[in-house]
Amino acid sequence: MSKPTVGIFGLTGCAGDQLVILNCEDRLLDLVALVDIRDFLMASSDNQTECALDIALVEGAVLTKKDADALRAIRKRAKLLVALGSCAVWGGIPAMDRGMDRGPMLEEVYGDAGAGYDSQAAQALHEVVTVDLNITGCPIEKEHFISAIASLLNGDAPLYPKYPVCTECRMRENNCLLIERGLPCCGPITVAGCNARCPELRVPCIGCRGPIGDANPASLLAVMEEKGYNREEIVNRLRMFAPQGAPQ
Amino acid sequence: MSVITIDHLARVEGHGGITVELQGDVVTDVRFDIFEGSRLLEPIVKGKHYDKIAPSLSRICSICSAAHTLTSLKATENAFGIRVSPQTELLRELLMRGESIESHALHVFMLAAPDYLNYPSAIAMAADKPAAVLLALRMKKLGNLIQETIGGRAVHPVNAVVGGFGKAPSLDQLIELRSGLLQAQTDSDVVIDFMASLPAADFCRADTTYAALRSPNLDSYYNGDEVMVFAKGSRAIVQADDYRSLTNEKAVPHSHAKHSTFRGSPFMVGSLARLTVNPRRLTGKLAVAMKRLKLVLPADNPMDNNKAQALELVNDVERSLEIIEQLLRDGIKDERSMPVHPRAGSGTAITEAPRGLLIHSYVYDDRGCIVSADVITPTALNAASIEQHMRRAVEQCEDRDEAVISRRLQMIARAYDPCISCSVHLVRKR
Amino acid sequence: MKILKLPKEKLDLFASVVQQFGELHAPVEQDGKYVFKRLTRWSDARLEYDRTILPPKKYFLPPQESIFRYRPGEGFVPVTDGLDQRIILFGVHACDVYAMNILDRVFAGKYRDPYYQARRKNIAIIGIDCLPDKNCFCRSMRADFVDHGFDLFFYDTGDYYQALVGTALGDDMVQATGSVFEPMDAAEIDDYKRRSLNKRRAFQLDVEIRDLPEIFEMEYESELWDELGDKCLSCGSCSMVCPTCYCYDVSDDVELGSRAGDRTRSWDSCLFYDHALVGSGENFRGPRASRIKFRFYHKQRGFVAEYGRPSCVGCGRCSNACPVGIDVVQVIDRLRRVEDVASR
Amino acid sequence: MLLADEVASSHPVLADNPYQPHMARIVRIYKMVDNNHLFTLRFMEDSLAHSFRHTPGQFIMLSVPGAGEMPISISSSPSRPEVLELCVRRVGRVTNALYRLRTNDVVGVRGPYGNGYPISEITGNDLLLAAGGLGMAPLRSLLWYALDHRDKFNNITLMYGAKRPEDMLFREELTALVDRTDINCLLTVDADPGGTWRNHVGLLPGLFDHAKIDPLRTYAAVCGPPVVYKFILQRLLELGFPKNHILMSLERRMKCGIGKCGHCSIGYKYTCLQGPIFTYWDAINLPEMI
Ligand SMILES: Cc1cc2nc3c(=O)[nH]c(=O)nc-3n(C[C@H](O)[C@H](O)[C@H](O)COP(=O)(O)OP(=O)(O)OC[C@H]3O[C@@H](n4cnc5c(N)ncnc54)[C@H](O)[C@@H]3O)c2cc1C
Ligand code: SF4
Ligand code: SF4
Ligand code: SF4
Repeated sequence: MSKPTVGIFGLTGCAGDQLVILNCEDRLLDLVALVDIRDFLMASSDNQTECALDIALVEGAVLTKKDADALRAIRKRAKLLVALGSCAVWGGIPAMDRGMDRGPMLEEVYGDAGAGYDSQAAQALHEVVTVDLNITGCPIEKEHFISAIASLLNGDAPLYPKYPVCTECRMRENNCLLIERGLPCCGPITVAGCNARCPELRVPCIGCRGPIGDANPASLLAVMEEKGYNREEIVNRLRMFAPQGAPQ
Repeated sequence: MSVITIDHLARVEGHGGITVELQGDVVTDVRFDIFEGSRLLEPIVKGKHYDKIAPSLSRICSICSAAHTLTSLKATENAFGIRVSPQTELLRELLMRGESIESHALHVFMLAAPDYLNYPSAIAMAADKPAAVLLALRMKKLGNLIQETIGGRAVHPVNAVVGGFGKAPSLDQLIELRSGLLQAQTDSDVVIDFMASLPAADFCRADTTYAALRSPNLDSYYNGDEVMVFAKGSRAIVQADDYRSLTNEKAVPHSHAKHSTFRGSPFMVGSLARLTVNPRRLTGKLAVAMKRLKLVLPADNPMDNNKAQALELVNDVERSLEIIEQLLRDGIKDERSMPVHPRAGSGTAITEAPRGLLIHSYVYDDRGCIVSADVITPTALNAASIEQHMRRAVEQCEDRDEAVISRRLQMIARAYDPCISCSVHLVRKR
Repeated sequence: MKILKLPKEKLDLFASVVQQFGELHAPVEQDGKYVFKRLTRWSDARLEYDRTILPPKKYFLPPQESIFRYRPGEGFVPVTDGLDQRIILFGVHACDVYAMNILDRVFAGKYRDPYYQARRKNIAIIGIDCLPDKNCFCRSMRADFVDHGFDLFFYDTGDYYQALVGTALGDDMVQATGSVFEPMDAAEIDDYKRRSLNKRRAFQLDVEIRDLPEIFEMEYESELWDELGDKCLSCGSCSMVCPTCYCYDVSDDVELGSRAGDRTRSWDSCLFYDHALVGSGENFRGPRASRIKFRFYHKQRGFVAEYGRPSCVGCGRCSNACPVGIDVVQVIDRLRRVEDVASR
Repeated sequence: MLLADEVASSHPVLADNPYQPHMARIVRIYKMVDNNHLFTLRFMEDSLAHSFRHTPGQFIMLSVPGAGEMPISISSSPSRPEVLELCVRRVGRVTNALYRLRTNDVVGVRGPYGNGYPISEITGNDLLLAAGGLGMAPLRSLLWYALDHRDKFNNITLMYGAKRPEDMLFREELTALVDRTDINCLLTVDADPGGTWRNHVGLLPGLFDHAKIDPLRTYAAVCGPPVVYKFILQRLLELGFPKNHILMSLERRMKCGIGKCGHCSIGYKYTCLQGPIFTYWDAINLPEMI
């Protein structure tokens, strides 16, 4: 059987998810032996930019027309399109204030030149093309990437937890920051998979993996308000990585 | 008129290209184009609470995410007048070193080296030179282990917070790091061997101005607030609060980034600049290594930045070991981060990210929300210098062969280890 | 049952001797809360703790455990790592012992769970009596006292511990310590009774559980469930920290480039959206209200039909661990209140 | 080759591991209906192939290596042992993985689990089998059991409805029963756009008009999607069926099949232990049952 062809792409983002791929130090050589990486601009200067791909892994959000065009072109080439990272899955940090008027913001950063820039509000990949699989996280977890490839090679969709960070946090037997210290932890509505990384370190979760499908942000918001946080501050916090992470 | 274009620069972080215009033999224009989308993170963080600033601005760039995080924290702490504990200072420095090890190992071996040896990628190189790639992966992994242990994650650290750390590493974790670093010490020679074995890259000679953080102690990536600008025959000091004199406003229409010069001349930041400004550590083992690499400071060849990174890789391992020894000597404490009392005011911090000077400067209101944020990244500072060096390279290329020029330009761009996502964040208009 | 006494100053001696029977684990402090942990030194043990974040169930049914390893050509190889490790859990409260006795029944029966049973065999339990705090209602749940399920059980009676010897292993531990355990006399029996009475009086919570199953049936449509549904975050915390919640999920993964992989089971919760979701897309407990109702229903009513008593032991952990303050005792009280029924 | 499950059976701790899947070979894959294939399995251990017995209505836990484990009803009758027939609909991760397997590939099987139909109670009575869609899968075991032990039962009636003729499971086999006199086999489709169907057309409950049923001496085994339950139950109750003569087969999420994992509990019963066959009386006493 021939090896599946793979392309790894970055739209607008911090390249963190591609870096996570390169950070799979122990598995990297196994990985490149199992798949045929045809297009990976961040790691190679010899890329086939037109060929059909079995798997396209796309990081970053859509922030320019150029991004959108590139994404559509990737979609056309790919049998299976995988969104890598919270930017690609949810919009991520750049989508935090998606409702805001970009004109003045561009001018503030770039001056008069800003007006001419190709720039639009951050969108997740699924808002532009059909996405077959989401691997969330900011950045994604190494293990999730490896298990995704392992499952995809067998033809299966990988399994990721659907429950919130709290569940993992409790499994790790952490002291609850929200209850014991009144800190604004987003664990109850954020999808698990990071093994409660932040609360384990006594740092409240800021929701970098995006919301669980079944989130109840209204109730969390009410609790945080009771603890004395102001509403705007909490809403900001709940939607840091995903525009749909907080009630309006 | 002829034009040489490189549409999409490979093996760098982010999206950029190169355009050279020639009128006969005369180079009329050299452009390092950046077309990475603007995420407008500085305006986005406006009005946001101080505890969200570092995690948001860390996302400017993954490879320098620890540097962005720590610089951001330092700026906020400066604004609020917080002094962190000595243990925190040490741990932060260690985190920066971890990031530097990861970043340099990735860049030197996997992004830059393939150019010298004519491979399209490290993956292709691995087939013939597995040892070099395995060495790179080992070093990278060590750098990541340091970041995971201290920062809680290899990319976008979570453990570093305003006032300190969520949780200090345990004794066992430090001991594990030490044993990894001791192992890496034995790899140091191999790093230098490999670097020394690469064919010379000598196609761009230029007098270069360098800028780096002047370190109060031996050399530090994290401490200090003075920048030294070093040119042949002149030295200038810029204080942190006066950082804008490094970043004069220059709108560049072809790019989402803007260019910086100091007193009218472009300058280079990064490993080479750091060694030039802080040569005190280049003794013993490092001096020997430097000789083997035939590196003379101040250098007039931007490609020497790759050599400087290799030297820093060796130095980072040494320095990390020193830090761990000191932490073990002092006894690692499970301390909490400093209490935070927001107040209105401004704070600026300068550090050395793997690629060079990184500046974060904030103004806060009395609730601890950002009024304005300003981030100056190394690649943005380097942009003018990159163009200048590319111009020299074209001028110094005798046969004007397009393929040769194109290859050299790419090598120069990569030698700067540009981080294009970073560069999109530039000074605000004044 | 043998009942002996151990002078308090001999406890250290006992603790050091008992380590020959296995690795010693006990509650230790973690930022003001307690967790069962392997002791590096005996002085870390905190025997006067309120409750641990996770109950001892984590030792018998770990949060995540690999149960098989699949190898093509070989089939499913059971994973036995750690199953025969000998551990001594020192300082388990009565309610937690009771909870283990309940789990014993779930993991026994026609299909014995061999992983659980192996650990149950190899992990010794030394119980310790405690005084209730404001969240304890184990007495209401009849779990403030246990007569089996431990190897030894200590009652703190001031100057000495009364020790109930529950098993042959417990007796071996006593013997191994030499003659420091002494027989009890009549006065000391009175000490015990006094302490027992004091404990009874110390309870601040009281829940009536008789006819609770019937009340649950009658209040099946109470609007209380919708109220709770609006509040609940489905974070699963209550299930994780509950000493008798045993729901688990099973998943298979594969190794890179192979069909080999692990079959892992991990804790699950009936509060998760997909707990009762089936392949056809039907979800039998879709709305959050019906999931939270199920949790109470199953504990306080379903279990009674199955095993003759509620599975709740009144340890108070779930009320403590709920970020939005849903509290079992209040829920039961609400259901029992007369005006509630009238107002509907 | 020594299989892990044989080795494991001698392990002191895990000798009696109820979670141990036994490896079985796929001997035949029959593409009955799109995404509803019939898989025939045989245990690799001969002794197990000979000794495995189940009651109609019981299920097994089927492992597709690397993908997962799931409950599947046994569609074959215990009166025809040595192989297991499973009718599996492709819906998700594990079923998809199963569909990628070919004959001679191996899967894992453990069981049988569940209560099965109360055969001794039904014996001597009439039997009505009513199924819609995939509901035929568990009923088929009972159907062939009854036909193979014809003397144990009085009148046997089968009512089965599918959307279109091509959606009907076991179509050849069942249409062949239509002409038999020892069973009243009533088959219907909601619609027959192709015009090839020679049996009834119309909704499933309409078949009651063609059956002679004595509610007091009949046991009705019903299986299908929720709509089927709704309408059939209504008819049966109208006819005056005693509530404990109506037998339903339920689907729930299951991770263990043996009453541990908690997923399949309904109120205070475990579908995998006290079910999956429940009477209508159970149903009205258990919340959220249907
Ligand atoms: C006693 C019993 C007998 C059965 N007999 C048969 C039989 O004979 N034949 C048969 O084909 N089936 C039978 N089933 C059903 C069968 O077990 C399921 O169809 C099977 O488990 C589906 O597994 P899967 O991994 O392929 O699907 P899954 O991947 O689990 O999911 C299938 C679909 O369910 C939904 N879903 C599942 N999990 C989630 C989730 N976590 N979040 C969101 N959506 C989700 C989705 O819509 C998904 O497409 C029986 C079930 C029981 C309980
Ligand atoms: S998801 Fe996070 S790691 Fe990935 S690109 Fe976006 S900011 Fe970077
Ligand atoms: S600390 Fe955060 S993640 Fe952990 S249990 Fe509390 S709310 Fe949930
Ligand atoms: S705890 Fe929250 S913020 Fe931290 S890594 Fe996990 S999801 Fe991200």
